[in-house]
Amino acid sequence: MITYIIRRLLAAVLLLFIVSAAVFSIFYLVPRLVGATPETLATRYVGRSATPETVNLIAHKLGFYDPIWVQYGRWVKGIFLGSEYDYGSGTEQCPAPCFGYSFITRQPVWPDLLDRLPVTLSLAVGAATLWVIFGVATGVLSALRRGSLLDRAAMGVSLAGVSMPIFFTGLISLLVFSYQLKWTAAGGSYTPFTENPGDWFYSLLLPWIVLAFQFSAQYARLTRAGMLETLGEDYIRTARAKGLPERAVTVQHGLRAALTPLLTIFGLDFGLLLGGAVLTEQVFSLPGLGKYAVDAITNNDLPKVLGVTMMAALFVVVANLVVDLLYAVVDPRVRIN
Amino acid sequence: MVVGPGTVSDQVPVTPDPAEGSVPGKAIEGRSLGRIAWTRLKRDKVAMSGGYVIVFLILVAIFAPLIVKFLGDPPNEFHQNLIDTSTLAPKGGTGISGDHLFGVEPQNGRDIFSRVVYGARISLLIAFLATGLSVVIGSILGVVAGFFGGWVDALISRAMDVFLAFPLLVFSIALAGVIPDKAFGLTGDALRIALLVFIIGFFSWPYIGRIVRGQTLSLREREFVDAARSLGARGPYIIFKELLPNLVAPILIYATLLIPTNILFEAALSFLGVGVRPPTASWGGMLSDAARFYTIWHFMFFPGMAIFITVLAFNLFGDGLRDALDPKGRR
Amino acid sequence: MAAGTFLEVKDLKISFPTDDGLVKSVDGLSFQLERGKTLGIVGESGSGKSVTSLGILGLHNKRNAQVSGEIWLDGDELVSAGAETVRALRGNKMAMIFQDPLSAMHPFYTIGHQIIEAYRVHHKVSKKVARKHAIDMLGRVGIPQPERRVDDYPHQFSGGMRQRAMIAMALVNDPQLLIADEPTTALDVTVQAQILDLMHKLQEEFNSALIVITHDLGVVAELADDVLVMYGGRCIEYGTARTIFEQPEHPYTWGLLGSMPRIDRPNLDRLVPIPGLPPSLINLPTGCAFHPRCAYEPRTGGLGRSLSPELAGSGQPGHLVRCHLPTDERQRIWREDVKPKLEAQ
Amino acid sequence: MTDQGATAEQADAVRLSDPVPDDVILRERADKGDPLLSVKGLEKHFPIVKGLLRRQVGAVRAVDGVTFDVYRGETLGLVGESGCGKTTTGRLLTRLVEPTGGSIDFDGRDIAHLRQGKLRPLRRDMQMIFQDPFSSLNPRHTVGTIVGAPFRIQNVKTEHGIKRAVQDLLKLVGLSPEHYNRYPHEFSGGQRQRIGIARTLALRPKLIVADEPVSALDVSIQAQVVNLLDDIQREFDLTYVFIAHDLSVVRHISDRVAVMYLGKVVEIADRDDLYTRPRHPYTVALMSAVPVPDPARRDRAQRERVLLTGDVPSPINPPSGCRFRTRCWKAQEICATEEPPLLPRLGDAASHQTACHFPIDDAEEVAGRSSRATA
Amino acid sequence: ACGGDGDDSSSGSKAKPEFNAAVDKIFNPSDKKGGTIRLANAGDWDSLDPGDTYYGYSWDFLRLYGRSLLTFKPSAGQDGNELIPDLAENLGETKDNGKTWTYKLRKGVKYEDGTEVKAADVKYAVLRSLDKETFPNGPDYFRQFLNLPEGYKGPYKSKGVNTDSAITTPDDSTVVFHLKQAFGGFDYLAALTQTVPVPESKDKGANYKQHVISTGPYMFDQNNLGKNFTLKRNPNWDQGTDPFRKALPDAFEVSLNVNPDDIDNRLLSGDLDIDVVGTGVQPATLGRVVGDPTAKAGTDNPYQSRLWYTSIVGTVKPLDNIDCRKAVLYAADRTGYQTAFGGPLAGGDLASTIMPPTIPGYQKYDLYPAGPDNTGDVAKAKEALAACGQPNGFETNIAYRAERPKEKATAESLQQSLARVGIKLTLKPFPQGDYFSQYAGNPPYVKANNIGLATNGWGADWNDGFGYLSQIVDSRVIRETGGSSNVSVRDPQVDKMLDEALGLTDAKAREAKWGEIDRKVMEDAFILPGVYAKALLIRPKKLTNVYVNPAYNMYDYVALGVA
Ligand SMILES: Nc1ncnc2c1ncn2[C@@H]1O[C@H](COP(=O)(O)OP(=O)(O)OP(=O)(O)O)[C@@H](O)[C@H]1O
Ligand SMILES: Nc1ncnc2c1ncn2[C@@H]1O[C@H](COP(=O)(O)OP(=O)(O)OP(=O)(O)O)[C@@H](O)[C@H]1O
Ligand SMILES: [Mg+2]
Ligand SMILES: [Mg+2]
Ligand code: NI
Repeated sequence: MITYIIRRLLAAVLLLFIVSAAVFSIFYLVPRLVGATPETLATRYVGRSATPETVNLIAHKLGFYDPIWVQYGRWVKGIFLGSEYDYGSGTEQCPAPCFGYSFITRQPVWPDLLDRLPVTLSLAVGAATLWVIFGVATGVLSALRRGSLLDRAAMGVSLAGVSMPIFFTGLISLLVFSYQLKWTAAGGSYTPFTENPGDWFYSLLLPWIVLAFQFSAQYARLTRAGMLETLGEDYIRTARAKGLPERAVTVQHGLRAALTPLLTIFGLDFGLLLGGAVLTEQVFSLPGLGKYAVDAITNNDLPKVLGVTMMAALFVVVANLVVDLLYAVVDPRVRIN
Repeated sequence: MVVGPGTVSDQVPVTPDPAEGSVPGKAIEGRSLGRIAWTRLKRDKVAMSGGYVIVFLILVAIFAPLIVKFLGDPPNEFHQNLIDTSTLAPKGGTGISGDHLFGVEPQNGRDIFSRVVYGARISLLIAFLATGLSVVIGSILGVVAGFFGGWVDALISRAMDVFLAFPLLVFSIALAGVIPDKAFGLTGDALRIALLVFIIGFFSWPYIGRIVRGQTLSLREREFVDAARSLGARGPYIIFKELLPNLVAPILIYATLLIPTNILFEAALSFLGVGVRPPTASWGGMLSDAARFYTIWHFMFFPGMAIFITVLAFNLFGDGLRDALDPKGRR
Repeated sequence: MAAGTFLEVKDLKISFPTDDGLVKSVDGLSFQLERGKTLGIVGESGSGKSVTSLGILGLHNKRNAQVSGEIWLDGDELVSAGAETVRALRGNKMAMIFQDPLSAMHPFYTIGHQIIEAYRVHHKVSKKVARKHAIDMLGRVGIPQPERRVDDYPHQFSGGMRQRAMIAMALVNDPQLLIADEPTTALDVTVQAQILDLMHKLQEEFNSALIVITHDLGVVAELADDVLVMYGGRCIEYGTARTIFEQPEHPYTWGLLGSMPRIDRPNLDRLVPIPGLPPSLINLPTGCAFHPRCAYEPRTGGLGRSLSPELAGSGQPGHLVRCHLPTDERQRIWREDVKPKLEAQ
Repeated sequence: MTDQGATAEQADAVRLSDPVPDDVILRERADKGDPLLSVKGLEKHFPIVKGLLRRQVGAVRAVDGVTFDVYRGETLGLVGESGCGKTTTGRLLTRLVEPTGGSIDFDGRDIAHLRQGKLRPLRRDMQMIFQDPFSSLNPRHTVGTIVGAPFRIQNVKTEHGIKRAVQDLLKLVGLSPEHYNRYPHEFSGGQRQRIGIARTLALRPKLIVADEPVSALDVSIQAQVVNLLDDIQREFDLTYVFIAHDLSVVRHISDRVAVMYLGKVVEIADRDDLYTRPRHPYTVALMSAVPVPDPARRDRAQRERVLLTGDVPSPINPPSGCRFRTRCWKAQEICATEEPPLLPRLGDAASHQTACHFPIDDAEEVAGRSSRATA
Repeated sequence: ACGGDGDDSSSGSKAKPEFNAAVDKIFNPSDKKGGTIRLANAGDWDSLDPGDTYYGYSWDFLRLYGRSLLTFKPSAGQDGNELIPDLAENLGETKDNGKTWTYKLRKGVKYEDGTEVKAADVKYAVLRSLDKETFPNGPDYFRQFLNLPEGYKGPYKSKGVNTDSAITTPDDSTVVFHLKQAFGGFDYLAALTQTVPVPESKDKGANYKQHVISTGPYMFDQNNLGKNFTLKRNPNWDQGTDPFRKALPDAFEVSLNVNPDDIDNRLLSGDLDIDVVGTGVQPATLGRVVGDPTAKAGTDNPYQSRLWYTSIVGTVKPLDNIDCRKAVLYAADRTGYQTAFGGPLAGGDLASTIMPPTIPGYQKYDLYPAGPDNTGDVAKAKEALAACGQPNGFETNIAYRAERPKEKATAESLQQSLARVGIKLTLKPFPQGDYFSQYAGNPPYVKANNIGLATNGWGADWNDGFGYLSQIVDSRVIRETGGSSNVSVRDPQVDKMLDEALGLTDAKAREAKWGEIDRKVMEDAFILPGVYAKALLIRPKKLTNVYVNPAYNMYDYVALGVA
């Protein structure tokens, strides 16, 4: 088990390393391949009244004159050892997980990421709670009442749910619930939980529902399929043959087994979501990691982009790791091997 | 009943095959699994209606110029006379009329109907090509990984992990952003489409790859592969003649189910502003424009519904196809 | 209801509507069983053995199975009884052992949990008491160190132990009727011998009625008092084990015996198989379901093709045969034609 | 058990394990002609990798030193419990897997480590019938394609074209030539097995390795297929290695039978010899475990049965010495330390070889014995 | 946070809301103190550091916590463009026709920590703003005009370098600027936030923006960069030293990076007071505001001192031919242009000159009349095309900033209108961040990629011909490496005229000269004017003393009070 965990951890680190190298080279290499010079890169970050000399200085300061591996090495070093930043009248220490300084705001990226994380976390956790409850419940009911009106209605709605782009449902729901009916908060009015839990809840309600709607739909379908499959298993028949009440059969025996494969999918979904619910955050203007990423990209703010992509990849990797370990907890067959 | 030894006639089946059902005698031509699946699919009303919608959409995409000629205006043509310039909204709210079935866009008064129709071209083209690309990459790498196993498999599987760990959307936006205006001898829409196809296709292959790999792994253990091998068949023969025919069904299913995902993906990229370039109409792009005018409902409604119906149709059809082709449904 | 009869099945019909047509898996099956007795049901794959057993336990899904007829268990009619009534009897008064113990046990729960669960559905006792009972039961079915193994998961058991555990689970409530559906098919012969031995002992100990379903005539011969031969969802021959093996009267039963190579006899030059294939349960052949494969069909004078024979008494008391051939002719064919061939050197 | 008892049994063993004179062996060999297939010390160890560096920490000793000959025109039955290495042996013989050690002389050539390219032409002479009639035929191919595949793969020209050849083969195995264009799923298990047999016959092989070809079939169908195998053997002068766990079927079809236990052959003998005078305790137990379809013998059989307890040990860590000793009621110290060689025992035919320190005497009363654990 | 609204009698209900009620006049005047003003910014502040900010709104707002030497008069109507002394006692004094400028500081002005402001702090503030590596955002006029030592890089890198050749502080309350050349408009530079004093001991370089030491009536309370900040009263600010700041509210709350539609909604519902950027409502809001008379009465619609235009690049064939450029000017649909920018209210007025009407020197004329309905003069355009030798039109590309929907709409509109005469435009969106550096403002790129047209826009740094024109019509600001705002105007004659204008100390003469330059550039047909930008501002309902300050073209943030 321990070696298994270690191996998975090493693999995860390697994976992050590859992801970072790939992201890095795409951002640093592609523009250069297309003919950008350190100066033209720097002109993005010099303000509106820069002289060529300033451009030079900035390019230098941002390290654009160094070869790519030096730049990458510096970046990696910053993460592990921290780095120093010259703010003009002195230097500032950026402690260990230092993802560099924004090219534009000249602020360290890491605190920014930490700052955005709660937003995305709130969004993801809330939505996940909703979709797991609704999705699984719908899926189970549908499976148990297979072929009934309820089943068909639920599956119809679910299929519609997975077929609708989130930015469409988001826009429509904003229009209807927040603009027309004024039931929910308008976009962009996020309030941190620590500030006012009520407002926090109110501001996230619509994003939660919209995000959860889409995922519920997917989970309802998956749960239903999983339930139908497990309900056809021999051990379900055994449970019935033992005289277990139907509820115990479906919940303790059926659902338990049906949900296990869902765990993997949930892990991946949740991990991806933590890395930034880009579209949802964009539509509802939530200042989370996804919006941060989009803004960073729009502004060509490479350290931010790198930071946020690494964060996202980290979440996926960690989520997968957790899922694998959880799997071992849930499924004894995995545990033993 | 006893039949003398030495002859082989005591085994000749007398009764009609149960599998053949009630049509004895006939049926010299065997019914392939594909044919059976097709019959089953034809019986699935829902899936077939999805299929009809898909065919309809493809026709719409192909004949967009013709349709627009009769039912609309050129997709990029302005109708500012239909716009209230101080509010930018279409006069009368939506501008829906006989000339403009879905109304006109605010601000410039372009015909939403014809833009939705033209948008189908972009959506379908990109989705199909991207799906094709990922199917090709995914199938090849999946089969290779599954068949050869060992370090080849390890390498490809890790590559899939890397791709799956990528924050895909973020990454695509970023990639679409740094790609220049002219490359690979392409410019304009052609380049954008190629780029989107590449990004979408290149990043969604692991999904197919995983499935194909898994299927290959299980197929590889099937005895008919051993049988071929014991006849002296080489690797390529086994891959192409023995394995691939069995992979067609899962590949087809997941390709059909990947298309709607890719449509959504393309729409998302366009929505985030890295899709095809304006004024070329795309559904995601229209929604992104509509977001600025979110109080004007019809602007977001029609392209949104177009995406919804298209994706739904593909999902319905894909589900039906899976039910029809899934080996589990067979017995 | 005959005295001493514990289970009586009357004209049981079970069918499944499918896309291709109505599958008549069991078509008018009747038999009786007393406590302490063992009934063996044999037949080829697809002849409706499992469907029958599941039917008795009421395990068919109401939505896709049509069940009619009567099943009397110790005075209760089960087909018309409510689901809850039948459930209360399941696992308590009647229990079942399935063929593949690995897939028949929940992979996520320990063996102990699954046995305790079975016990506690029908006995309001604490978990602790139930656990003791489960350990006790595991010991009785011959699992070494039951206190330790009780917390193992099914996949940690070997095939034979799993089947033992399965039996323990079935017997935990002292059921008076035990149905074993191919209890040893998945096992090796040496393990099969252990399990058969165990079942034999346990039946003597519990004095329950036992139904053994199998397609292995050897297993039937080993365990059963009475034997029911099924073909195409119907009983075609019924009698004591001795009758069935020593004086079988149905051509199908002859065919089964002829198809079997035997370890206890020197080599036959050739086996005597039944030609053709088992019938489709959707379109049973008209007349006698067995007639397309029957070598003696011409001797029925066309009756075999047109008329379905009744299950009728034969020479021995309690021996029932579904065949158009007259009893004495059947007996003659067996004596003169078939039996010598089977025993020929 | 007293020391004396032990010596007495040892005395038995000494007698039984006396070597059979060489001339007897040679004479018997000559009777049978030279073997078509000769396997010596065949081994297959599947590595088990573990840990961070995926180092090999052990091996599944699926086949662990198997030696036997198969003579032209005969059927060698291979029986044993699940997991004892029958399938692996079969796959080694047809070189679907490469042996870890040992030699396989086929028709005068050692094919044990031949490369696939060199092996390809030899494959015509050596075919395999598989167990599972559902997975051994490619569901996407028509019967014609399946049965015609050997011709295409081996590039064999047929006189009247492949189609004719295939149809002839179909007729041969009792299928209608009209089935040419049908798909496997349209056939029942028995018919599929016939298709598989037709495929193996296409290239007129000398040796057919049949891995449990009838285990998945119903008795009535099983008999059809067994008869078919019998017939084609006669017609084409085939040599069979017939793998099965059903001792009755093996008894019916084989000329000689080898009994395997945990990757080793524990006893090999002519059929009747084996079934009437089994020497190895395992063989005895195995045979007595088979239920007999004769209710009259029921009570007697139950009394006579030798019940083994416990399960087959893991092939990863097989017991030292004699592998059967953990379940054997006759086991003594020597069994744990010394591996008994597979040899003809005095009083047996030279072809009857047993790997046991304490083979069972003709006179020995084994009935009612049970292994030590229950005793 | 906004607490008790207090007595309703003094609230804004007194003043009658009407359209443009706060343009040219003060709406709802009051002297009531207290309350909090809530502002929001759809984006991020470029910087809160006075030495590093270049947005009009930021300059407007900065006066709450910083006092530059001079400032614009907080006043509605035209005199809002007038400079008045703030930290200084008087306007700049020059004895040598504009080469040296002397400012005397007011006595008793203190930082938030109670220390007194010294002349050296002003000098230090200006000098540090020259370090472009640390402060890239701010304007660069001081480097351009001050007589700095060769290679001077600011006080961090050029430590100890004597800078007396540029700025001297003869005593603690006198600052003297020494210029390279005479510059009559130096007072405008003295009004830049770069002259807001920075105490050297508290300077933290790029991190100073985290806590700017206040000299104004308010100081930073909390500052979460990129998210929000609050200002509270500065106890060391003395009304006695500050004749014009009323400092009515107790606090300011500013949220950053807020969804623009949400800002509008909250402004309309009164949950928010001011959109600090002051560029007006979003298109989605437009219909709601304009269509509803009461809502419209709650808005103001001032000019922005900004022109949205399209550069016509003469280095790209066939636009090197003036007639082809004229064809573009004639063919363009001006109304379409206007609609693209949001129509007459949110977009602005149809433009025909380069300088907007708010810049002194503006003259109304139209060299290329676009027909009666202003949708372009197709006939004239065709004539021009014929003269250019391209009677069937030609193909070229139009660049715009991908993130700006209005520019996208403009490009689409031009594509439509120019197509009428056969000029085929292909749209080329480019990322805003690289727009000038790599694409539209990068001459080699423009030439290589046939970027014939580029959407563009320019607002004055201050309302003066120099502040407006110098960056967009002077061909000498064009850099081959890219980055200049001037994309198309290359006329040596114009350059000469600019130099002439600079030398003129007489304001009237100078203004006339700007007008001439404007006309000359139009004659060259290098610029297709689009709209004189206007903003539709939602007037804060609960605030007092609301008026549009013409210097910033938005509400005057120092004057506001809470009703
Ligand atoms: N749920 C069902 N729906 C449709 N057909 C069914 C269903 N269950 C069983 N059948 C059919 O009923 C017939 C009898 O099945 P059953 O399982 O009883 O056979 P069996 O005698 O137990 O065979 P085996 O020896 O293979 O276990 C088969 O043809 C089977 O296909
Ligand atoms: N590819 C493999 N890798 C690892 N172990 C294997 C592999 N193939 C077989 N084994 C192991 O080798 C042993 C012998 O397997 P084999 O399949 O030869 O047994 P068998 O006698 O054919 O059994 P059965 O009667 O179940 O078919 C088993 O323990 C099996 O788990
Ligand atoms: Mg069954
Ligand atoms: Mg095997
Ligand atoms: Ni472990």
